[in-house]
Amino acid sequence: MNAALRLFRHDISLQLRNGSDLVAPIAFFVLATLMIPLGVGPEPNLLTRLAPGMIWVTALLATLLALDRMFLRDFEDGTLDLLALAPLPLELAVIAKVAAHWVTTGLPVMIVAPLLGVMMRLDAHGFLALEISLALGTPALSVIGAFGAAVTLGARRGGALLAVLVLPLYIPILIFATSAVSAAGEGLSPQPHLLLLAAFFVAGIALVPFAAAAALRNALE
Amino acid sequence: MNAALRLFRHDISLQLRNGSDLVAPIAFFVLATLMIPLGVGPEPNLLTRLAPGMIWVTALLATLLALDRMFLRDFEDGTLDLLALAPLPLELAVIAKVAAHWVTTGLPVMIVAPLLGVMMRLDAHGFLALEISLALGTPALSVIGAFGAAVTLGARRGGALLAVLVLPLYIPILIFATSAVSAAGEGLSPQPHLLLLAAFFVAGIALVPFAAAAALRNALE
Amino acid sequence: MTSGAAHRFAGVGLACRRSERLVFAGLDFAVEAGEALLLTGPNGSGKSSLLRLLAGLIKPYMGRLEYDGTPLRDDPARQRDVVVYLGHQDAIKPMLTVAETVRFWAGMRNQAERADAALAAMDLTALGDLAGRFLSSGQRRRTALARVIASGAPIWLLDEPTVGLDAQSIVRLEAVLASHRADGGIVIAATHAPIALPGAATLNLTAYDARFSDEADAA
Amino acid sequence: MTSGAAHRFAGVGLACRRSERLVFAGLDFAVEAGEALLLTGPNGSGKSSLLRLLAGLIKPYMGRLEYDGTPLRDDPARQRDVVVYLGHQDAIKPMLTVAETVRFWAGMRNQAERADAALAAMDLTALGDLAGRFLSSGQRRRTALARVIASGAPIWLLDEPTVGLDAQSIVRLEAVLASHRADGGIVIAATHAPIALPGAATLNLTAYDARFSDEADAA
Amino acid sequence: MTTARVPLLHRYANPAAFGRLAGRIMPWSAGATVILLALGIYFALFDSPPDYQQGDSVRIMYVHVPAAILSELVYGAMALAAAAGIIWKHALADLFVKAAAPLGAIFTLICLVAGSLWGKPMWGAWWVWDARLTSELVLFFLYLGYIALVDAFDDPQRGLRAGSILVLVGVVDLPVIKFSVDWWNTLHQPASLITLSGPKIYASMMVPLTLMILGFIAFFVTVVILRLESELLARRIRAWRTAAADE
Ligand code: HEM
Ligand SMILES: Nc1ncnc2c1ncn2[C@@H]1O[C@H](COP(=O)(O)OP(=O)(O)OP(=O)(O)O)[C@@H](O)[C@H]1O
Ligand SMILES: Nc1ncnc2c1ncn2[C@@H]1O[C@H](COP(=O)(O)OP(=O)(O)OP(=O)(O)O)[C@@H](O)[C@H]1O
Ligand SMILES: [Mg+2]
Ligand SMILES: [Mg+2]
Repeated sequence: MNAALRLFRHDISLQLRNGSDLVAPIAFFVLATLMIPLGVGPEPNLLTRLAPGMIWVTALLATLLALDRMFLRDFEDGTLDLLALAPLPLELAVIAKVAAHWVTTGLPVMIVAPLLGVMMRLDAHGFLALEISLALGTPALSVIGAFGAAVTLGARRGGALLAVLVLPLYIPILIFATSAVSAAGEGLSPQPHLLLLAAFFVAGIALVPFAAAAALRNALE
Repeated sequence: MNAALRLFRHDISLQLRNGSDLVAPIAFFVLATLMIPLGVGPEPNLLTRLAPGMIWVTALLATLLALDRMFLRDFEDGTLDLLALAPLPLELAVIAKVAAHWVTTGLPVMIVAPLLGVMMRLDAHGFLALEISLALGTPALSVIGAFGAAVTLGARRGGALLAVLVLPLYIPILIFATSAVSAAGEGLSPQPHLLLLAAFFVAGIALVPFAAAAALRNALE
Repeated sequence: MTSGAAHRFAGVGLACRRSERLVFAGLDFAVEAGEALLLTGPNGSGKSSLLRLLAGLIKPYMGRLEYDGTPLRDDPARQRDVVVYLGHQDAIKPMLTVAETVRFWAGMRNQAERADAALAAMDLTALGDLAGRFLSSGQRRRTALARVIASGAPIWLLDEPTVGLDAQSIVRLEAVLASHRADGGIVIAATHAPIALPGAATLNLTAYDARFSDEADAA
Repeated sequence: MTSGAAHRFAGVGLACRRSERLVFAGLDFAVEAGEALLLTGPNGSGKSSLLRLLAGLIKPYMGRLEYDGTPLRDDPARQRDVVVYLGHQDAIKPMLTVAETVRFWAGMRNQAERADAALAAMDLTALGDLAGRFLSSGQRRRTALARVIASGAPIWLLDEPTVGLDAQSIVRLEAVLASHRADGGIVIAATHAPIALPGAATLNLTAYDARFSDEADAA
Repeated sequence: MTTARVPLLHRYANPAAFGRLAGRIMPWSAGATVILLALGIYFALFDSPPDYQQGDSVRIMYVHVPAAILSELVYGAMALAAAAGIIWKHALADLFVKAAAPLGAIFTLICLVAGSLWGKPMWGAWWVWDARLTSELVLFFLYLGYIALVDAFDDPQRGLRAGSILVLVGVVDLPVIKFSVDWWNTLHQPASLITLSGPKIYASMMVPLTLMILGFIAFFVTVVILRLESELLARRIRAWRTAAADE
């Protein structure tokens, strides 16, 4: 456990040597979301309808952007060998890495999401649902993505696998999350969607690390 | 020149072989576009209005995905040293890599775009403009992205930082392209916008490779 | 677990497969506390493969590993505790300093306090604050060796430890290996370059060269 | 350009800066066709830095490089043509086979026809279809060396060429270097391991150690 | 073993000379800043007419416009310096770019904030996706991008060079800002100050505006000199540290 915490801190410090390193991820979400009004025009009520989906798409993009770095660099420079041989179980190592990945992608999204919401004229009732859905959804994205990243390491046709295994898992998350936010926006209860999301979250955190660790061991053979 | 072609073929075959770089952008592009009807509902005329902008925004975000891989791997395994020392000018090498990147991101986007256009109820007059704008715009995205990838080599937070540097430079492309498509959709002539886009395209292809090459040399020093 | 005293590390009828290729088969070895084993053989004979197998990165295709007579397959955690591995790659992060790197890996094994001594042993104290990106090849290798020294594990598996080291560093390394063995540690190293491992047994991989035969494949 | 016949490669008052560290200064050297230069010095003394500078990857902080008396700064294309570089890294792509790798780099210099001979020279013909991912460290290094041999460039810059090579391959390499020099080629190599370069001059980097001075900063 | 000593900024502009020059400029620029801004603010607040249609909210202009113009001037200066740094390897030029960037970012931010404060009464919205506003926002992100890029490198040299290249590429945004109002029909005011046909606004507004602009410039000069000097100091300390570490 202790070792897992060390790994977590280590991974974070690799990404954020000093505070200014957080400027980049946060600025990224703002910019990425800025593209939408630029593309479709600034009509408020239109943006309001788009807001949930687009904020979520940006979150997904952010996750994907940092993903392949999660294991690929470690795989190529030999660090993964050492992690597999470290006293902590590889499953824990995966969780630590996922946590670090989330802190440097999912968390910044959550922090700026309200701001983006304002820029995108998100309905006032939507904000709470948005934050909850992000809190539940982005970790799920990270952990599922970790599995994808691990699988693509070993397999020669990794890309195809990625599409077949990982994307189908992303779609429901995006759907539940956005419908939760839109529902809240229209004054309906987001709860059912959020519960489904929560289920995904729990299942993901509980099961995926084992699959990911197995994939990593296979890649190291 | 001959050497540049070799490099181009070489890069393409590398990307085709491990797939993942290939699948991710397309998958994201389709996924992101699918999210939109979800958010705004299926109303045809609304979708029609959104179509050009959303297709372009998602295409633009999709190109970000494969960007940082454009030079990073080569940088870390020593290939970039050899490219910098190869008889062909580094600027040409950059162009070759940009071309390879475009073939594996921009081109597929061009191919699926009409499909999405249909799904998004894009106005019939819009398709030609859409394809032309993509044909002119996506290469510009790739070349500017190449610059971003080159200038962030050896920097921390590569992924997000790269996006932050590149997105502002993407904005003009996005604006010209979308206004071209919507103009066509509304029966106006997209020509003026397309001409601006073409100008951007030419300027980009002509000038940016020098900046990118300079950045690469700086990273190798 | 962290004490230097190793007892007996042995392999019985080991065979190793890399993808479709059988690298070696029918390999037996045994190393007692304080002993050293030198792996030799031409390129591609399977030295690195054997070391990865001993480390637990590759599962034996046939045969088994034993530590004090108990098979390690049943107890991978034990294997991770007693074994430390130095591969061809140094696992140096460009943005981490030498000291940070060694401390991190020592910390992962709760041996943080050993880090400084290990740095000194490889003459890295002065370079402690240099970022990995700025290290010369020998400095990188020495950092990786410091990581091994700091691990406190009894069994050291070293894949070409002397690569890139200058003469002085090699002497230092040999001293460290000697003292590790004096403490009852075990050293198993693969190398082409001559390295002083007094009284070390040598295992030439060419003797265990093997191929899949079609029948065996079908059987 | 592709002919093996090099004439005179020299450096005058060279100084090299890596970030804010001055690695060496006031370094002069000259190598004639058929000669060899051996770079020595402890880890971090600047051998790799010098080789990167000679290759043109690092601009000299002071001083200049000359080829046949003409400064190379004015003519980088010339430098790229006459020089081939082997670094610490092998630039092997996991997806590409040995043959594909060597052919590609030879092709980049319009020397595709030399590839097969180069593969043979490093005894890689049998491994030609093996993907980079599957190569042992020595096999990787030999592939990188084959790339150099196939380049047809007159000046070879080799950074620790023998790393990971087995005894037999080292002998092969030495033969290749000898014949390259016999054809009027130039070899400049940095190494800690002994390598037979008959009649090679040695350049010890420790002699050119240098530092940025602080007070001069204010002057 | 003898260790050669080589000056750090050899063949580069020599810092001592810069120090002397800076010493001479400093007092004047500092003084000018105080006086000009004091006068400017006085005129802006008390001795200039409210606009016949905008009322007192027009006074925002005296912050907004100078900030806007400075945001462009500073970037232009940075671009020139970046070019000098890349072509002539002029160390001070690279440092100037780094020293100026945060100031440019601040001016841009002031322009944006003051602008949107002004926009609320004028256009009934804090923000509109108008060409000029967008391009100014892009400028802001270019500044941020430069700052983030430069200190994302462990090797200061490399960071400065990378940053300079970025600044040069970003120059395309300047003409867009300047001429956006002419190219696209925007909500935003067209040029009325700096036009071929000369200024188009009342002298009573012109005076405080000019004072403020000059005041902002003096302020910029002062702070940039300070930042440059501290940069040089930091560099000397680093050099001294590395040297010490190597002994
Ligand atoms: C966030 C919102 C705004 C931004 C980003 C912005 C940006 C700019 C910029 C970049 C300039 C300098 C143009 C040049 O150098 O020629 C400028 C000038 C100016 N702005 Fe704004 N502006 C904003 C809002 C406003 C508003 C609401 C008004 C008043 C209705 C306004 C009035 C002016 C005027 C009068 C000038 C001087 C025009 C000239 O002489 O060129 N701006 N603004
Ligand atoms: N991941 C792999 N998949 C399939 N075959 C592999 C893999 N790695 C290595 N091989 C093959 O296994 C054989 C043994 O490789 P190994 O790295 O163990 O050799 P080695 O003795 O360490 O050689 P060297 O002295 O060059 O390091 C080689 O022929 C190599 O081609
Ligand atoms: N990119 C870099 N930035 C700053 N300093 C560097 C960089 N690369 C190397 N150095 C420093 O320059 C010095 C010389 O490095 P170099 O790699 O040339 O040494 P070397 O002689 O090749 O050592 P080795 O024998 O270990 O390969 C070292 O002290 C190293 O710390
Ligand atoms: Mg090996
Ligand atoms: Mg070296």
